[in-house]
Amino acid sequence: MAEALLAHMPALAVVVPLVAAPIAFLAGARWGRPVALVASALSVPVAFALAWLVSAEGEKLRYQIGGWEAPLGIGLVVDGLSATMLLVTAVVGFAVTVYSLGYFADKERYRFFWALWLFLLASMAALFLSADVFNLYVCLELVSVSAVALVGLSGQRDALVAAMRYMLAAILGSIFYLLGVALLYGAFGVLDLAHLAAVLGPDVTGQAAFALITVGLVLKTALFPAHFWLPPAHANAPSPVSAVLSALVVKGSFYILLRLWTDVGDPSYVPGMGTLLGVLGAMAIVWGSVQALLQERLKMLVAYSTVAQIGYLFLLFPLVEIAGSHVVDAWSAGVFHAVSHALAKSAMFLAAGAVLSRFGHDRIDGLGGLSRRAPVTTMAFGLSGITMMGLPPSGGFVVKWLYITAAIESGAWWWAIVVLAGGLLAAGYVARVVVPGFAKARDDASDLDVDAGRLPRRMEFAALALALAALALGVLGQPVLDLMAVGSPASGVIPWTGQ
Amino acid sequence: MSQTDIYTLAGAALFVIGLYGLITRPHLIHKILALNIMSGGVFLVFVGIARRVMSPDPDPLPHAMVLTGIVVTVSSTAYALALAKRIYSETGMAALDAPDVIEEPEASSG
Amino acid sequence: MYEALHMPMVDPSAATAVLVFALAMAPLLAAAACALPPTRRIGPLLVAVAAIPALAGAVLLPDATGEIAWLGIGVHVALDATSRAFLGLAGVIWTAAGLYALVTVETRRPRFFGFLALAMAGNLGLTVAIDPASFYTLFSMMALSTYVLVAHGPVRADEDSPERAADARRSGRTYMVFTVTGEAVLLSGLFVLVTGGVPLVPLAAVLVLVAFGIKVGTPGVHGWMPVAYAAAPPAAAAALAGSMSTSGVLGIVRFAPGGTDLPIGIGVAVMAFGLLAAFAGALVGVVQREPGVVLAYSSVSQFGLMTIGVGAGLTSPGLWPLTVLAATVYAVHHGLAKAALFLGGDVATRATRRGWAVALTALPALALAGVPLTSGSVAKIVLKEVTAAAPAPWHAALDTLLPLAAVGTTLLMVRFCYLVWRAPRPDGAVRRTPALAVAAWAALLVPVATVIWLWPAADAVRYAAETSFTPYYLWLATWPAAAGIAVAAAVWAGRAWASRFEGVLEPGDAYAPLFARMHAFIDRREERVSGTAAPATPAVSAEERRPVAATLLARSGVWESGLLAWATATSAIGALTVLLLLLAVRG
Amino acid sequence: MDWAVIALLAAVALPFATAAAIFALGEARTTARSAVNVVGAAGTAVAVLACAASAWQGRAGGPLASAGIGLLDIGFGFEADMLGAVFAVVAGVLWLVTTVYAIAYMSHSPDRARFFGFFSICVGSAIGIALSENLITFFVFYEMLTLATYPLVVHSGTPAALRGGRTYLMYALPAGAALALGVVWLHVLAGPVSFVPGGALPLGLAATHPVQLTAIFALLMLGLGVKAALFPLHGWLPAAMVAPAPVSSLLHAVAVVKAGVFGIARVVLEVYGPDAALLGLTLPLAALAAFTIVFGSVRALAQDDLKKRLAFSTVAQLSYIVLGVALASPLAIAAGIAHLAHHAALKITMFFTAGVVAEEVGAYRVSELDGLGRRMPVTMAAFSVAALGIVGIPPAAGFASKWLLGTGALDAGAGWVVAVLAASTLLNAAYFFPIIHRAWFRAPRAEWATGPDPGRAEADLRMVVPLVLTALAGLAMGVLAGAALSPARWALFVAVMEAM
Repeated sequence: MAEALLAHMPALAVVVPLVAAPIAFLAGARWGRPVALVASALSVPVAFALAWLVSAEGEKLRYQIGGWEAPLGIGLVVDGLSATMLLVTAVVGFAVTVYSLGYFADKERYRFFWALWLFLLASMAALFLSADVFNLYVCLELVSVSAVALVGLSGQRDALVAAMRYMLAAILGSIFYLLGVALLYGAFGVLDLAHLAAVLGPDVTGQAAFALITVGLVLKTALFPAHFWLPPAHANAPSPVSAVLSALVVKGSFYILLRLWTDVGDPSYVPGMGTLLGVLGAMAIVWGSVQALLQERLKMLVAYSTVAQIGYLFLLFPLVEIAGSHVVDAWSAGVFHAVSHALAKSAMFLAAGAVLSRFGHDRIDGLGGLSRRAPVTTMAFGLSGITMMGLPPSGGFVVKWLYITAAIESGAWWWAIVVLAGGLLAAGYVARVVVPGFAKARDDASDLDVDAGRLPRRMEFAALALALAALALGVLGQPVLDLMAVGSPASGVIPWTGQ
Repeated sequence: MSQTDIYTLAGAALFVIGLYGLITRPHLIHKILALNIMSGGVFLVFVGIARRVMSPDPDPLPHAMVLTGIVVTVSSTAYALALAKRIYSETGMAALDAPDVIEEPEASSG
Repeated sequence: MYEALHMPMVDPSAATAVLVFALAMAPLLAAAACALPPTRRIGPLLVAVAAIPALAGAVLLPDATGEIAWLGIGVHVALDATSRAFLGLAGVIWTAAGLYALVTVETRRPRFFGFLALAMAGNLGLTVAIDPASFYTLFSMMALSTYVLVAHGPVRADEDSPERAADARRSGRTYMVFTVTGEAVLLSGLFVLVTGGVPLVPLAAVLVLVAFGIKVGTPGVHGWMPVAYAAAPPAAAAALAGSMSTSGVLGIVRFAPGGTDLPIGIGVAVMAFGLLAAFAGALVGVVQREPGVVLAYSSVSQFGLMTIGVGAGLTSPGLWPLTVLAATVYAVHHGLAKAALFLGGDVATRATRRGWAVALTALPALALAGVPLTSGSVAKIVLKEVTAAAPAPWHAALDTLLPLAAVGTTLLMVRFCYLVWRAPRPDGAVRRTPALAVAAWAALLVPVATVIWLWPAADAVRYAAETSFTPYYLWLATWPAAAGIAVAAAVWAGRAWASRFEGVLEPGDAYAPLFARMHAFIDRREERVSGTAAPATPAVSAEERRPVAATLLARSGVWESGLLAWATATSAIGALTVLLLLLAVRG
Repeated sequence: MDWAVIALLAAVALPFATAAAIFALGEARTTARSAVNVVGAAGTAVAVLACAASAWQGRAGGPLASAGIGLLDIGFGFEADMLGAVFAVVAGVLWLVTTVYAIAYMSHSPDRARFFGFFSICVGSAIGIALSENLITFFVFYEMLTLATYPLVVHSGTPAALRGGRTYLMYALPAGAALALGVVWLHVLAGPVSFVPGGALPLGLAATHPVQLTAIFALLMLGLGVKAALFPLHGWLPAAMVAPAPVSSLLHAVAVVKAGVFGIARVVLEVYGPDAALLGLTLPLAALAAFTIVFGSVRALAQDDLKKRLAFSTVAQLSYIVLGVALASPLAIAAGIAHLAHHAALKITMFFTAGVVAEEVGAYRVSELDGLGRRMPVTMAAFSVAALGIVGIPPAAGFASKWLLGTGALDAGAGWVVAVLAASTLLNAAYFFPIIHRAWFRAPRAEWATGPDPGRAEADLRMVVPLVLTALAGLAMGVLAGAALSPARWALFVAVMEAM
C-alpha cells in the first residue's frame, strides 16, 4: 500500500491541489478555506516524499499517467531540479495559505481565491513535472491564466489594469513559446525533453526555435527589459498573490529556460545567447535595484526587488557556458537562487502585505517606528532582506558564493562585481524600509495608526517562518544542494561537454 | 516553393502583423485580436510542419497540438475579453492607461 | 617574560630577593590605606613610615638575586652593592620626607599621601628591580605619581588659593611634558637595548642617556627641574631632589651600556654635557631669587659632575665598575645633602628666628661644596679616580675645571643660605614648626655626616676616605670653598652692582619663554576645543550632495516609466526577438 | 559528546538562544528578560572559559574541540584554539559584565527587548568569529555582526543616530562585499582555507600566484580594515558613537572592532603565514597600522566629545594589534594578541565611565568634566587607571603590550616602530592626561557643589561595579602579566605557535 502510494507520488503532487480546486470552488466562501488549507498542507509531505524518492533513487524518475507511453501519453518526470521546485512550491504555498486565512478576512469578496489558488498550485506542480515541451506550454498557460485571475481578484481598477497587462504579456509570451515549439518539432520531430536532448544538433531551425522560446520565457520571467508588466501586477495583486507571483510563478518560466539551455541543450547551442542573457540579467540587477530605491510604496519596492533578483537567475547562463570545471557552481547558484529567493521574496511580500492590511497604507515615508509597532513583521522583512543582499548566513549568500566562485574560476570577474554591486544596492532598498523602522517614535508625525488592531499572529509568523527558512538555507542548505543535483548537470554528468 | 513553405511563411507573416498590431493599437479589443492573429500564425506554422514529415500521411501530432492550442487560445481570449469588459465598466475606457506607478518620481529618502 | 617561557632558575637567594621587593612595595599598602575611606585617617602616618621596612631590608638582608615571574612581565630582583646604596638612600630620604610631610602638609592630604606612597613604592622598587621592563614600570610609577606632588600647591591651608593651585598645576604640566617625553625615549632606548643587538648598542646608549638625562637635569633637557623643585611642597621636593632624580643616575648605571666598546664620541659628549651642566648650573643658579630654584640649579650642576664621571667611564670599558661605584657614592652623598637642604630651607623659612636653622643647613651645604671632613670631599676623590682615567686632553682639563666647579657650588650654597636667611618672616600669629618636622630634618643630617665613613666594603671608597686627609687633598678640598666664599664676600661688597643680575634669568632659563608660550597655547587650545565642539555634525551633510544623486535617480525613474509603457516594452521584445534570431541564424 | 565540544557549541549557540528568548519575551516582561539575559551571559562566560580550557589542553598540538556543518565544499566549522579563545573569552566574559551594566543603564530606555536581543546576537557573532575554524565561517559571523550591530547603533532613533547608522553601513557593507570577493577568490585559488598556525596556503602557491594572492590580501584587508578602523576606513567608528553606552563599550571598543583586528590576525598569521612577508604584504600593513596609530591619536587630541575622543583612541589602539601581527616576530605577535585583551578591559572601562558620566551628570564633553573626580571618585579612579593603562603607563596592561610590541618590533628588525610607539605614548598622554587632570585637579562645576550632599554621588552600583571590575582586570592583566594564564603569557604561547 505504502509502496503503491509512493509510486504514484508524482501524480499526487498534481492531483491533490487539482482535485481540491473544484471542491473549494463548490464549497463556497466558508468551506473553501479549510479545503485549501488541507490540500496545501498535504502537498508538503507529498513534495518531501518525492524529494526523498528522487534522492534515494539518485536519478530521474519517470511516471506515465495511465500507463500510456510517450509520445502519445503524458509523462511526468521527476529529477532533483523538479523535486526541488516542487518542494519550494509546496512550502511557500502552505505558508501563503496559512497567511491567506488571515489576510482574506472578507470571506465573501475573495471566495474565488481558494479555488484559483489551488489551480495555480496544481499547474505549477504540473509544470515542474512535465516531460515534454508542449505539456510545458499547456502548464504555462494554466499558470498564467490562474495568476492573472488572482491579480485581478480584488476587482479594483489598478488591479484590473495590471491584470490585463499581465494577461497580454503572458499570452504574447506563450505565443512566442508555442512558435518555438512548432519550429523545434519541425526540426527534430520530438517534443519529449529527454528525446530532444538526444537528437539536438546544429540546425538553424532548432536554433531559431530556441531563440523564440527564450523570448517568450524571458517575457514571462520579466527579465529586463521585459519586466514592464511585473511591477504593476505584483504590486496591485493581493499580497499573498504577490508573494506567490514573485516567489514561484516567474520561476516557472525560468525553470523551462533552465531545462532547455542546460538539460536539453547548452548555452553554446546559440553562440552569444548565454552572454546576452547574462548581460540582461546584470542590467536587471542594477536597474531593478535602482528603481526599488526610487519607489514610494512598499509593495512597488518589493516588486522592483523581484525585477532585480530575477537578474541573478540569468547570470547562470553565461557562467555555465564559461565556468569550466566550476560549471556545477554556476548551475547550482542559479537554482539555489530560485529557491532562496522564493522563500525570502514571499516573506517580504507577506510582510509588506501585513503592513498594508494593518495600517491601511504602504507609503515608505510613513513607516516611521514600524519596528516598534510591528516587530515580528519588521524582523521578517529585515531577515528576508539579508537574503536579498546575499549576506551570510542566508541562501542568498550561498548563491553569491557560488556565482563568485564560478566567475573567478572562469576569469570573468566582472560577473562577480555585478553580484556584489547588486548586493549593495539591495542593502540600499532594504534599508529604506528597515531604517525608518528604527526612527524615534513621534506620535504626531507617524503615519502608522496606533489604534490599528493586531494582525493575526499566523500572518506575521508565516512571513517570519519563510524568512527564517531563507536564512537557514545558508547554513543547512546542503540537502537542498544535494537534491537539486540529482539527475542534473550538477550531478557530475555534464551533457553539453560530453563528459 | 513547397506547400509547407507557403504555410510557414504565411504563418510568420501573420505573426509579425499580429505583433505589430499588439504594439501599436491602444484599444484592448484590438490587442486581444492581434494576439489571436499571432496565434493563428503559429497554428499555420504547425500545420505546415505536419506536412514536412517524409510520409504520405501528415503527422497527426501537430494537429493534436494545434487543437489543444486553439482550445487554450479560445479560453484565454474569452478571459481576456471578460477582463477588458470589466476594465471598461470600471474605468470607462478599454485601454491600458499609464500605470499609476509612473507618477512624477521624486527623490525619496534613503 | 620571554625567558619565563622556560623553566625559571631556582636560586637559593630568590626568597630573599622576593622579600626585598615585597618590602619595597610596602608603601602600596599605605597608598591603599589613603584611598579607602575607613583607613583614610591613618593613611598618612602609614605612608610616613612605609619606607622603613625597605630601609631595614637594605641594611639587614644579605645580597640576593631572584625573579618573580608572575609579576608584571617578570620582575628580576637583585640586592647588590649598588641597589643596596640606592635603596638605603631612598629609604632614608623617603622616611625623612614622609615624616616631614606628615606634619607639614595640611591640604588635600589623602591625595597627597596616596601619591607620595605610590612614588615612594616606585622609587624603592626600582632600586632593586634590575630588568629593564620592571625598572621602567617602577620608574614610570614614580615619575607619574610625582606629578600629583608637584602640582599639589600650597601645603598650608592658610596659604592655599585657587590661583596658587593653578600655578602649581602649570608647574606640574611642565614637569609632565618632560617626564612623559623622557618615558617615551626611555622605553625606546630600553627596547633597543634589549633586542637591538650589538650594532644598535650606541643608539641604545644615546636614548638611555637622553632619557635619564632628563631625570638628572642634563643641560638642554633640564627645564623642568627648577620649575618642579620650586613648586613641589618641601617634603616632596626633598624626595624628588634627593632620591627620585637620583634614580636617573641609577638608571644610567644600570642601563647605559658601559663596559662595552662604545664610540668614544659618546663618552666625550657626555663629559661635555656634564661640564656644561656643572658650570652653567652654577652660573644660572646664583642669579635666582628662590631658594628652591637655586637648589635645583645646584642639582643640575651636581648631576653634571656625576655625568662627567659617567662620560669618562664610558670612554673606556675597563673603567666602568669604578665609574658605577663613583656615581653611586656621589649620588648618595648628593642625595642626602640635597634632601637635607630642602628640608632645612623650609624649616628655616618657617621660623622667625632662624639663625640656628640656617647654621645647621650650612652643614649639608658645605658637604656639597666638598670641604674637608664632609662626604663631599670623599665623593669627589672617588669621582676623580674615574676622571683621571679619561682620555688625553680631558683628564688634565678636568683636573683644572672640577675645582672651579666646586667654587660655583660654594657660591650656590652661599646664595641659598642667603636667600633662606633673607626670606620673608612669617607674620601674624607665629606658627611653630612642628617638632616632628624639625626632628625628621635633624635626623637626616646624621647620615649626611656619617654615611661616607660607614660605607661598606668598597676599597675605592675607603682609600678615598683615607686619602681625603692627606694635605694635598685637604688643600684641594678647601681652596675652592674658600674661593667661593671669597667671591661671595666680594659680591656682597659690590651688591649694589651685583644686584642687577638678580633674577636676570627666569627659572627654566632658556626654557622660560617656551614654557610661557606652551601654557598659553594649551590653555587657549582647551578653550577652543571646549568652545567650538558643536554637537557632532558631518562636515559635508548628505543633504547638500543629494541634489546630484537625486537628479540622476529621478531621471532613471522617468526612463523607467518609458520602459513600462506598453509600446516601448513590446517593441523591446520585438527587438530582442530579432537579436536572438540573428544570433541563432548566425550560429 | 566531549565536554569541550559541548562547551564550544554552547559558546556559540547560547548568545543566539538568549537573543531568541529575549525577542520571544518581548518588551513588557522586564524582569524575566533581564534574568534570561544574565543567565545566558553567565552561561556563555562559563562556556568560553571552558573553550579556553580545552584550547589550553590542546595547545601542544593535541586535538582541538571542533564541530561543524558541511555546505558545498566550504563547510561551517568551529574550533577552540588558543588564538580564538582569547577573543572568545574577551567577548564572552565582558558580555556578562556589560549585561549587568546595560540592564541598569538602559532601565529607562524604550525598546529594550530589541536592544538586548540584538546585543546578544552581536556577542554571539563575535564569539562565532573567534571560534571559527575556517575563513568561510569567520566571514559568515563577520557579516552577521555587521548587520546585528546596526539596530544598536541607531537605537535611540534620533536623526543623528540614523545618520551614524547610515555612515556605519556605508562603510561596513562595501567592506563586506570586498571581503566576500577576497574570501571566495582565495577559496578558488587555494581550496578550503582552515586556520592553521603558521599559515594555510598550499606550498608554493605564493611563488606561482603572487599577484592574485596580493590582490586577495588587499581585498581581505579592505574588508577587515573597516571594522579594525584602519586608516582610511575608520570614519564610521566616531560616527557610531551615537549608540548607547553599552554598545560603545562592548561593541565599539571590543567585539565589533576587535572582530576586524582578530580577522586580520587570522588572515596574516593563520592563512598567509610566512607567505605574507614573502609577498611583501606585511610591511605595507605595518606601515598603515603605524600611520593609523599616529593619525588616530592626533585626531583624538582635537575631540572635545568624550566618546569621540575615546573612539579615536580606539582607532589608534586597534592598530597596535594590527602592527604587532604585521611585524610577525613572536614577541610582536604576542603583543598584538595580548593587546586584544588588554585594550578590551581598559577601553570598556572608559566607555562605561563615559556612559555613567553622561547619564549621571549629563556631561558629554571633556570640557565638562572639571572636578568630576570629587563627585564620583570611584568611577573616575577606574577611568584614570584605564586611561593610564592605554597610554602604556605601567603597571596597567597597556604597558605589557607596549613592551612586547617594542621588543618584538626590534626582533623583527623594524626599529622605526619604536619611534611610533614613543610618539604614540606622547600623544596618548596628551589626550588622556588632560581628562584626568580636569577630573581631579580642577574645581568642580558649581551645580554639583549644591544640593544636600555636595560631596560625592556615585551612580547605580550595577554600573559602578562592572567598570571597577574591568579597571581592576586591566590593572591585573598588567601586574600579573607574567603569571600563568595571563593574556600576555597566553599570547606568547600563541605567538610561538604562530611563528613556528
